[in-house]
Amino acid sequence: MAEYAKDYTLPELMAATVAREFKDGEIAFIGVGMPLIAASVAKFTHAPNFNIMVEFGAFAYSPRRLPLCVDCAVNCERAYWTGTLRDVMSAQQAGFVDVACISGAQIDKYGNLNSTCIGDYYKPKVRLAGSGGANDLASSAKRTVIMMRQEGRRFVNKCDYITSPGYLDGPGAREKAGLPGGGPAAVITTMGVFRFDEETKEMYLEKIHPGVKLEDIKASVQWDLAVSPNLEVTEPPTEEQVLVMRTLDPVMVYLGNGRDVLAGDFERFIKMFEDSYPVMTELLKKKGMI
Amino acid sequence: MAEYAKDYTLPELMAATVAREFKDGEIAFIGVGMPLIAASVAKFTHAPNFNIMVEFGAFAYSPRRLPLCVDCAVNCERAYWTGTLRDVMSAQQAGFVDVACISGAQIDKYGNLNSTCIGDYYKPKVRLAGSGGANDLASSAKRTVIMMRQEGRRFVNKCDYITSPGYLDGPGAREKAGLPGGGPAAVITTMGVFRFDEETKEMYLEKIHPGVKLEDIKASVQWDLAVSPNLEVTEPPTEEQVLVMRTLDPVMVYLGNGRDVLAGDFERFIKMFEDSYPVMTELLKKKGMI
Amino acid sequence: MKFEPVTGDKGKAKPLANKVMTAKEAVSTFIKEGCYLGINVSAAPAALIWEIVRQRIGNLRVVITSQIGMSSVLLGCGLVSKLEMAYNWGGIEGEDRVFRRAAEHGVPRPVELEEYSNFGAALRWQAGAMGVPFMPTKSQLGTDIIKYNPKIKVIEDPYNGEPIALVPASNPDVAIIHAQRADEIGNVQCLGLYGNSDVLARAARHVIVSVEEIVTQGEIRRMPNLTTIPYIYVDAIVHAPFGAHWRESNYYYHHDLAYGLEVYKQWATKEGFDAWVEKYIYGTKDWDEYCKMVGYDRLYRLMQSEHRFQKYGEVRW
Amino acid sequence: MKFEPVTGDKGKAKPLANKVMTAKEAVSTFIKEGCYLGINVSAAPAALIWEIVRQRIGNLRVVITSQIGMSSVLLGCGLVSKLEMAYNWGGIEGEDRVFRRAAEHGVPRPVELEEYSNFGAALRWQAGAMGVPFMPTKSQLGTDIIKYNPKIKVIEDPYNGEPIALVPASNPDVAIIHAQRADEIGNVQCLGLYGNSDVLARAARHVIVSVEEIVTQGEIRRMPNLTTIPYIYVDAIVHAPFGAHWRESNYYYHHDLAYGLEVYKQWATKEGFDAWVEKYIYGTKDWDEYCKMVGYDRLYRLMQSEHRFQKYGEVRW
Repeated sequence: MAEYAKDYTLPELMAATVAREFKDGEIAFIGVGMPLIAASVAKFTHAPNFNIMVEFGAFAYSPRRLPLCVDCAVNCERAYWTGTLRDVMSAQQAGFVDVACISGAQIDKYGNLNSTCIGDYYKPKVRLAGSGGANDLASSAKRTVIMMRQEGRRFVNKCDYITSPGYLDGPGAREKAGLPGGGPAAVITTMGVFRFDEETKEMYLEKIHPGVKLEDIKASVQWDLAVSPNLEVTEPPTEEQVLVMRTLDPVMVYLGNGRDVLAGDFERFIKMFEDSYPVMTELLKKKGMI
Repeated sequence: MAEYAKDYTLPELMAATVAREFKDGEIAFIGVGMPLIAASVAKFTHAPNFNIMVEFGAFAYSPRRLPLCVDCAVNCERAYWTGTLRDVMSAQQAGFVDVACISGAQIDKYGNLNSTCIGDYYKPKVRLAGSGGANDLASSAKRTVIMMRQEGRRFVNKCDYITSPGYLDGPGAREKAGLPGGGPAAVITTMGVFRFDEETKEMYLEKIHPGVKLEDIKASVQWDLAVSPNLEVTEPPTEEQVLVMRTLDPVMVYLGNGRDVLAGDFERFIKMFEDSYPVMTELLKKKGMI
Repeated sequence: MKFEPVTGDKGKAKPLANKVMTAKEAVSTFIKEGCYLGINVSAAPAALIWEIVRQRIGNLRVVITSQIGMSSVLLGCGLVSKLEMAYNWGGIEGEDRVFRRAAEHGVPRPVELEEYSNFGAALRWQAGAMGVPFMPTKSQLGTDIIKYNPKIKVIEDPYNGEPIALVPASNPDVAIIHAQRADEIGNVQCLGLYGNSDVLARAARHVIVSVEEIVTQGEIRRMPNLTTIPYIYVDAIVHAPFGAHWRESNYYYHHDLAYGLEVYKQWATKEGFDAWVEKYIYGTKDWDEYCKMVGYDRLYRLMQSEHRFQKYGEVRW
Repeated sequence: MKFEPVTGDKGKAKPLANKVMTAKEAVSTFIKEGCYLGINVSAAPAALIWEIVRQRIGNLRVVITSQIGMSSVLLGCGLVSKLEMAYNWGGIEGEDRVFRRAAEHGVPRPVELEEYSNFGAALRWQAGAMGVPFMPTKSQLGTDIIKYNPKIKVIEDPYNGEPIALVPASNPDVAIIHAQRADEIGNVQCLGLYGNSDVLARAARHVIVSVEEIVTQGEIRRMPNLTTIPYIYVDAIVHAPFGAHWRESNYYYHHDLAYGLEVYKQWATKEGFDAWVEKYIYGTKDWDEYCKMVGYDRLYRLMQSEHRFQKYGEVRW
């Protein structure tokens, strides 16, 4: 295997860990943000035939710059197909999407996610974005990979609102509800990697990120968290993985404080985009993709 | 008004009569055959902004030759839009089609049409084409215009099979069945023009073609046919109408025995098509359409 | 890239691989005795149908919307046990005696019919493409289409309490489609109108597309909006120029009416049909031989004539 | 052709007439206090939304799928009484404090929410476009989206007996859409991905489309497959170059992230939002003035940069 990176950040570790969830030849449904970086890492390293569907109607694009949103012009770049949201969503509902990445502000032990509100729905303490496509991905993708920040109140006994279905209330519940997709396969957080027990559908800790303490993870989870008997430390990113991340996202828009850097700085932003043309062209050439 | 043609055929009379059912600015859903000729007559004479949707996915085409089928390459010629059958049918179901032309082998007094079978459905005496789009047009177009040959057994008390809905079993029946379209507005046959009573929804004879006897019409209708108190003779085609017909269909494919002429005669067929280019271009120019 | 057999191992999506093969390979690999076969009408996949006849693959359950002639070739050869359809007739070519013989007399074999309106039939593929069990429509209500087809269910719309018809999803085992162009990995671009090719391909388990031209992936990517069927749905690309003859392929050549009318005359009797099939299908070993029998001079003339009227990307005045 | 007011007298279809008008004319003619307004996201019709704000048309019932920023301009100005949505947030620009203030505190006014998944919301326009009362989907099942939205109905699919969710048709009074190009009679061509512009236009009673370029009818007819919205659905064409800024218009210019991030910073407080609107919307009399305030040099640079990566009809390596 390739060499591990000597120096990497926590977001880079997370992105690399998500990237390892993606297999060559798979079709993924990816929003923007860190999952997109992970998808690109997969494509440029171990999974060259890994292809991405984008929510607002694009497939298998191969851009030479960072996509900024799911309806972004970048998603058309060198795409095999562009069109409507319904066509992409229909493909997913019909079972053509192998893996999708979603997130949320709360998660429960069955992997149900809340991205709608904290507190009462009609009098929210914090109002969040709403489902967007997250519910659709969680309903129909063959499996989902969940990325989350892991902080105090996020791993809850009961979500204030279930936006995106995990295993609902346990074994058999997805089938009973009529959901075609397979449900969550992994939860990758700032602290570790979680999976779901095949029988009970309950989340358990599989891997712990380097330097994170088990007691801190347990303290951040409201229920009595099961831990794998073979608990391992998360594999670090490889040199190559980190190189791809830094090539695609040099200002760390998704992997660091890039948004603070770019806010109001048009010259810096446009330079980031324009610089990416030769750099990404070279990467694509090196990988035999053009 | 324009001058009437001194010499014209029965199909030309029928096509002109159908053409007069079309109003400027309307959207029509037209199959091939004589209704297409009628639509072109309307467009080149009194209704320049009359536009045609074609079943397999084209809109507002403006060809310089005779379309041969509803999925014909000709229908793409100078079209504003080409795409799918569902898009055209959806537009119709949503109420965007003002008028549609359909036909059948049997019709009853409520304008219900049979184009599926003569005799028992499971043991048909004669098996026919089936609905195709006829049922869809009859269900959803704001009004339909029916063209038929009028012979012995075609105007029946009860259709052997109702393929395309007229007024079903009378007033209120379409609404009760959930049909959005308005139902048949006129039936134009080889013998005359029929309309439907606003109250009873029963068909009555409004006009009789020149030279046809009322008793012959009555004899060809199984029920006791009502006749308009103001029974008129059908207006003959104008010189201009006939000119358009003969320009578009010089070999009388739809208006005469052209199919017998062309069967197996490739040179004659290709010449018909190729000759139509300069002739139709001239007509379009004359009408200010190009 | 070389042809490698395509498997569905990694999911429903077909791989990004070279899928170019001959009609013979494609038909023998994907179309099996007794399978559920979807056929699109715009454009009509004549080259693929002729090949099914050559390979004598029978007991097919065929699903179409409206077909002119091509489905009747299968009916007349006795290869169809059931036909799900909106329309099976000759259009401008007139009465379809092959269909009449099958439906009225069970000749050469009985065929079960299941009927819809054209929109109803198309929505079945749309439901299949979307992964839902049905689609709603206002077509077919109040008529004998529903009376004789219990698969169309009329329910009370829960929003307004009005009747609405549901048609069940159709997911063919194999779809055969003719289109204008594709790249070698199976991204298909239909030009002009294309009926229901998009949803048929998405609904079917396996998809064979014959095309007028094979183009580069770069050409596909120039205008991704034109991609009607992305590669993930496609198992096989068959290069078959004039592959819809005697029907048309938009912008490539038009309907050969002189030929179609003559064919229908011959098909008026069973003997005539059998003789026609013997000569034009069994008598040719592949589509290229069929084209030679029709005559490339004739086919080329059809193309030249079409280009006089229209070429894609141009407006000709 | 000259602008003539468009009426629906002859049916639902809009006439074949010159429909080019200013944003001011289009908005004042078709968008009324209290109307049901549909907004597409790809591309975002910023020029039209700014104009609604300038004309202070309020009590709007707004229907979106997922919106970033643009719908929040209306919310923050207190013009929205109800929002039917799947998502209203900042995407890469982050937390939408304008939406939070409205939803959490009713500031500047309370807003009722009706929520769907993205696909669910899109299918509502598809149902509206098709003239059916609902569409079926497997999304949303088993979740609180259905619990808190009684308009989503779960029925037992009559074919397999499994649960399926129905979403009700949405037919907005007016749709506002930004697209790449159109001719003067209203044939609109969207290039690249376009979300749900096609069905939103077909579902709405009136349709206003702002475009980057007005082209000839001949240019539209060159490639009729690219026509996303035929003229029969369109009431008004507004020429608004850079009309989606700070969002992108595929192949014309990309997302101005530096600007969007800065906007979201300012919107973090009500005072910041009000000041931003005062300067950029009330402080400009039309879109051209807004563009001058942003700077055409900046906008032109966004376009040049986009063209470095892609132009429609080319593949750039």
